[in-house]
Amino acid sequence: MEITRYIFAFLIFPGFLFTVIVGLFSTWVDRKVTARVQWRVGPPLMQPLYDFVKLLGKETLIPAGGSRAVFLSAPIVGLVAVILVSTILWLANLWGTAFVGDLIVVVYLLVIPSLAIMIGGLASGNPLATTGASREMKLILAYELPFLICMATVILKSGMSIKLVEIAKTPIIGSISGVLVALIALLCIQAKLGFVPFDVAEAETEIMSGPYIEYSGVPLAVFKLTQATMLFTLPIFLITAFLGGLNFSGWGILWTVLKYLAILVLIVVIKNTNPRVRIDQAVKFFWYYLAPVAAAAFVLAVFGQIYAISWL
Amino acid sequence: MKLPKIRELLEAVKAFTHKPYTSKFPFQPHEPYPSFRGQPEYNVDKCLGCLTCEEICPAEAIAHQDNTNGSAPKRVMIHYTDTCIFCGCCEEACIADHEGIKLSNKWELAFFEREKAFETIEKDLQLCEICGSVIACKDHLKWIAEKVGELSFSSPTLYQFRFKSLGVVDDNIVSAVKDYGRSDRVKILCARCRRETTLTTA
Amino acid sequence: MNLTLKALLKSPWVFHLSTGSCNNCDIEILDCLTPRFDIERFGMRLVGSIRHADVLLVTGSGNRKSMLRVKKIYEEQVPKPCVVVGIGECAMSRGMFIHSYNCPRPLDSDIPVDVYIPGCPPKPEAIIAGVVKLINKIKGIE
Amino acid sequence: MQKSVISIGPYHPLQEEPELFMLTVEGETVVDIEVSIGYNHRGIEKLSERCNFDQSTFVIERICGICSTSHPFAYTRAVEDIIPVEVPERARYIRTIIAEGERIHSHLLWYGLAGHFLGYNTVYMWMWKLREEILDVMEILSGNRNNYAMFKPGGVRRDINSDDIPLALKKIDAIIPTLDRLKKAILDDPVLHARLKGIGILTKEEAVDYCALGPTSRASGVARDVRKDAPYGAYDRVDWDMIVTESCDVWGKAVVRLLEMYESIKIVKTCLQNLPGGEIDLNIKSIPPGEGIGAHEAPRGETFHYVRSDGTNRPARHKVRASTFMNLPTLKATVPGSSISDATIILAAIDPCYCCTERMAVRSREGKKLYGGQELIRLSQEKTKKIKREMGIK
Ligand code: SF4
Ligand code: SF4
Ligand code: SF4
Ligand code: SF4
Ligand code: SF4
Ligand code: SF4
Ligand code: SF4
Ligand code: SF4
Repeated sequence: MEITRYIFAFLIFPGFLFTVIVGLFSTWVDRKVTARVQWRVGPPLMQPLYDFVKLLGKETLIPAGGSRAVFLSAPIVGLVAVILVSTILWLANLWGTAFVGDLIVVVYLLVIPSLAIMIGGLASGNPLATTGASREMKLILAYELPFLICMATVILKSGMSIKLVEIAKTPIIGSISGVLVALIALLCIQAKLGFVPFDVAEAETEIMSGPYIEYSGVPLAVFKLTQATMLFTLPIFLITAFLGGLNFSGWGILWTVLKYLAILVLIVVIKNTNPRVRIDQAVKFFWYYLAPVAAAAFVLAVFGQIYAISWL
Repeated sequence: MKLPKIRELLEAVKAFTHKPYTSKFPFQPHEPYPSFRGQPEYNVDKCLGCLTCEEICPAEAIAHQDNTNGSAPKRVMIHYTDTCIFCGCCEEACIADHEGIKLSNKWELAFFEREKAFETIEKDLQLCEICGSVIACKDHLKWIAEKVGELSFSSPTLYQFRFKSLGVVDDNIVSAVKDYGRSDRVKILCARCRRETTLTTA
Repeated sequence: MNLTLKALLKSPWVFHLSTGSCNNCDIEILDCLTPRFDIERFGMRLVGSIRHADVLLVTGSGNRKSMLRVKKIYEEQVPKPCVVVGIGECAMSRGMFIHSYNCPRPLDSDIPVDVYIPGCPPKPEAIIAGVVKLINKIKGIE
Repeated sequence: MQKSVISIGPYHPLQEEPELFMLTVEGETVVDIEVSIGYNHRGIEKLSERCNFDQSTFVIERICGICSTSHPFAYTRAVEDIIPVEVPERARYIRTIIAEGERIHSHLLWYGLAGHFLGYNTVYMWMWKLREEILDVMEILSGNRNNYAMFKPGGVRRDINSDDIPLALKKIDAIIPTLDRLKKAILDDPVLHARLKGIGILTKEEAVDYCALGPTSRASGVARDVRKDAPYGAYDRVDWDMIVTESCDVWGKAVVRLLEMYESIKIVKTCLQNLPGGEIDLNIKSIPPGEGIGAHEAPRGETFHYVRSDGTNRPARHKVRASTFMNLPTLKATVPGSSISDATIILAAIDPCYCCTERMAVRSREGKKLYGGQELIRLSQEKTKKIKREMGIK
C-alpha cells in the first residue's frame, strides 16, 4: 500500500500533475507581471498550457552532429529531478513525511536541471549551445557556493537538523543572519531559474537561447515544463527553508499562498528591472560579494547559537 | 541625487498599478489620424483616365489596359495593392483637382491571393474615327474642351467631341472608312490620322 | 479542428526574417511586441531560434544573397507546421525595388506565402489584423 | 586556447536586418571580427538612376526605414546644390521638424534595442512606449509613422496643417516627464554602469582615424556635427547644443544619444512654435547639367549624397555614403579583446544598420572568404591594365 501511495504522490499529488499545473500557472504569473510592469496587458491565463500543447504537436528536429540519445533524454532527467524535489517538499510540508537528510537530497536534486540543460546543450553540437553550456557550468559553480553556505546557516539555525520537516517549523527569517541568507538564497534562486540578471546561459540576444537553440517540439516542451515547475518549486523551497514552511490550516492557506505569490512577484520584478550581467561579473558577484556576506551571516548565526541570542 | 534602482522600481510599480498602455485593438476598431496615408482609391466619377498618375507613380503601382474590342471601348485603370507604397504622388499629380485618385484612410489590407491584389475602374474610351486607335478617355477630352473653352473650336476632335457630349451631334457616327475627303477633317481623330487627313486632303 | 492546430493558433511563435528590406517593416514587427500593441495578448512571441518558430514573418524584397538562406531555413530548419506571412510591399511584388538587379524574383516564387500584409510599412495594427485574418481563415477551413 | 568562430547572423535576434558577423573567439574572448554584408543589397543607387529626380526621393527614402528622412534630406540638398537654389523658409522649418522627429524616434529605438540586447526588456518596452507617441506625432504631421514622403527637391511635398500643431506639441510635452524619469534611472543604474562602462573603447585618435561619425564620434570627444559645422535647414535659426562626451566607451555613446534626444525635442518644439508662413516648394521644373553634394546629420552620423545631372530628368549618377558605412570599421578597434557578451552590445552601440552600407566581399560556398576589398581593388586594377594593354593604350 505504501508503494502505491508514493506512486500516487509522485505522479498526481503533489508530484507531477499538481506541480505541472501550478508550475504553468506560475509561468503565467511571471509573464503577466512582466507584461504589467512593462505597461502591457500580457497573455491570457491558459497561455502556458497552449504553448505546451502546441510544442507537443510540433515536429522534433534532431541536429545532425549531436548525440541523439543524450539530446533527447536530457530534458526528461531535468524534469524528473524537479518533480522529485517538489514531491519531497510537499510531503514534508503536508504530511510530515520525511527522511533524514532530505534537505541534502533536495539541494543535490536542484542542481540536476541545470546539468540537464548543460548536457543537452553539449549534445546538440551547436557552437552557440556549447558556449551556453559552458556558461551554465560557470554559473552553477558561482551560485552553489553562497547557496551552500546559506543552507549550512539554515541547518545551524534549525538546531542542526537536516530534516525538512523540522526546518520548516523554524522561520529563520526572524533574525539578522536569517534575513541575509534568505536574500542571498533568493538571488541564487534567480540564477538557478536562469532569470535576468543571471540568464547568461540562454542569453537570447547573445547566443540565441544557448543550449535550447537546437531543441524543438516535444523535448523543448519538456524543457519549458521543467522551467515552469522550477518556478513553482524553488519559491516553495525558499518558503520551506526560510519562511516557516507551508501551512494549510484555516487562514494559514491564505498566508501560504500570499507568501508564495510575494516571492514569485519579487523574483519577476528583479528579473524585469535589471540588465543581464556578464558571466564573469556574475561569478564575481556570487563569489566576492555574496559568499562573504553569507559566510558572515553564518558566523553571526554561530554566535547567536552559542550565546542564545535569537535575533542574530 | 543618486537613487540607484529606486526609479526603476517606482516606474515598475506605477506601470503595475496603472491601466496598461495597450490599445484595445483589434477588439475595438482603430482609427488612424485624418492625415494618414492609406490605400489610394479611384473615384470613377472624377477620374478622367488621363494616366498622369500612372506616369508619376514611383513604384509603378498603377497601370492601365485599353479594351478596344467590342462596342464600348473601355480603359481599365489598375491600381496594384501589392506594389503601392502609399506615397501620395498620384493624388498630388492628379489633374482632376486631386480627386480622381485619393489616398483613403484604409490600412487594413491583408489578403491571401496576390493575383487578385488590385483594384480597377473603367473609363469610356474615345477611339479615332478612322483608324480606331485610342485617343483618350471621353471624360478627359471633355475636360480639355471645357478647360480651353472656345479655343476648342481650333481642334475638330475637341469640338466634335464637345458637340457629341452635349447631344448636338449624334454620338454614334461609325465611319471607319477613309474617304480622303474634307469630311474626314471634321471627325474625331488621332494625331496620326489628323496629320494624314490634313496633309492629304485639299 | 484538432487539438494541435487549435493550440498552434493560440500560441503562434514568430520568427522574423528580413530579405533585404528598408528596415521599416522589421521595426514595425518589433513594434508589435511593445506596450501599445502587445501581441503577447494573443499568445504570440518573437523567438530567437528558428527551431522554435511557428510563423515566419518575412519582410524585404528577396535579395539574391538572403533568399538562398531563407529558402534553406524554410525547407530545412523550421519545424512544420509553419505558416509564412509576407509583410510589406517588398515581400509581395518587391514594391519600390521591383526593378532592382539584385531582387530578381518576388518572395512567393521561392517559398509559399500564406497571407500578405500590404503597407510600406504596414501599421502594427495592420500586421495584427492580417495575422488575425489568417487565423480566422485557418479556423474556417478546418 | 582553441579558436572557434561564432557567427552572429545572418538571422539573429540581435538584428532586424540580415547581416553576418563572424566573431573569432577564444573561450569567451573575441579576438577578431569580420563583417559580411550583402544580405540587404538592393542596388539603390542604380534604381535611383532610373527614376526621375522627384521619384528618386522615394527610392532614397527606402534605403532605410530609420533614416527615412535623412537620406531624402541629403539627396534633396544635393539636387538643390546642382541648380543651385535655396529652399523657402517654411520648407526649411518643416524639413527640420521631420528630421529631428526622426532623430528622437531613432534614439528611442536604439535605447530600446540596446536594452533588449542586454536582456533588459523592460527598458525596451518603456522606451518604445515613448516612441509610439513620437510616431503618432509623425503620423499627424506627415501621414505615416515612418517613410514620411515629405521631401522633394526644392521644398517639401506636404504642408504641416496648423490645426495639427497643438496636438503634436501636446504629445511631445507629454513624453518629457517620463523621459526625465527614465534618463535618471538609466544614469543611476549600477548594473548598467557595470555593463557599459569601459567597454568598446574608441579613443579620440581612433575615432578620427576611422572617420567615425555621429554619436559614435561625439562619444569619443570629436565635436563634429553637420548641423553645427555647416548649418542648413533651420538649424542655425534655433538654439541647441551639440552633445559631446569624452568617455569613449559604450556608456558614452548611450549618454550622447540620451542627451541628444532632449536637444531634438527642443528643436522640434521651437520649430513648431515658430513655423514661418510662405511657400513650401520652389516647383523646380528642370535640373541643369552639373553635380552637387548634400549632407545631413542623420541619427547615426553624417549622411552624404552626390548627384550628377546630365540635364535630363534623371540623376546620371547618384552616390550614397551613409553613416554606418563609416562607423562599421570602428568595430575592428572596439570589439577584439572583449567577451562575447560585450561584443553584442559594442556592435549595437554604433547603432548599426546595413541597409545603406551594402558593399562587397567574395566568399566561397562554404563561407570561406576569397576576396576582400583589397584583393578586389587589385583585381580591378589588373583588369584595367589588361584592357588597356589589349586596346594598346599605355
Ligand atoms: S503636353 Fe501633354 S504630355 Fe506633355 S506634359 Fe502636357 S499634358 Fe503631359
Ligand atoms: S500612392 Fe504612390 S505608389 Fe501608390 S499608386 Fe499612388 S503614386 Fe503609386
Ligand atoms: S484623372 Fe487623376 S486619377 Fe484619373 S487617370 Fe488622371 S491622374 Fe489618374
Ligand atoms: S510635334 Fe506633333 S506629334 Fe510631336 S508633340 Fe507636337 S503635336 Fe505631338
Ligand atoms: S515594404 Fe516599404 S517599409 Fe517595408 S521594407 Fe519594403 S520598402 Fe521598407
Ligand atoms: S545608417 Fe542605418 S538607419 Fe541610417 S540609412 Fe543607413 S541603415 Fe538606415
Ligand atoms: S558598389 Fe555596391 S552599390 Fe555601388 S554599384 Fe557596386 S554593387 Fe552597387
Ligand atoms: S576609386 Fe574610390 S574614391 Fe575614387 S571614385 Fe572610385 S570609389 Fe570613389
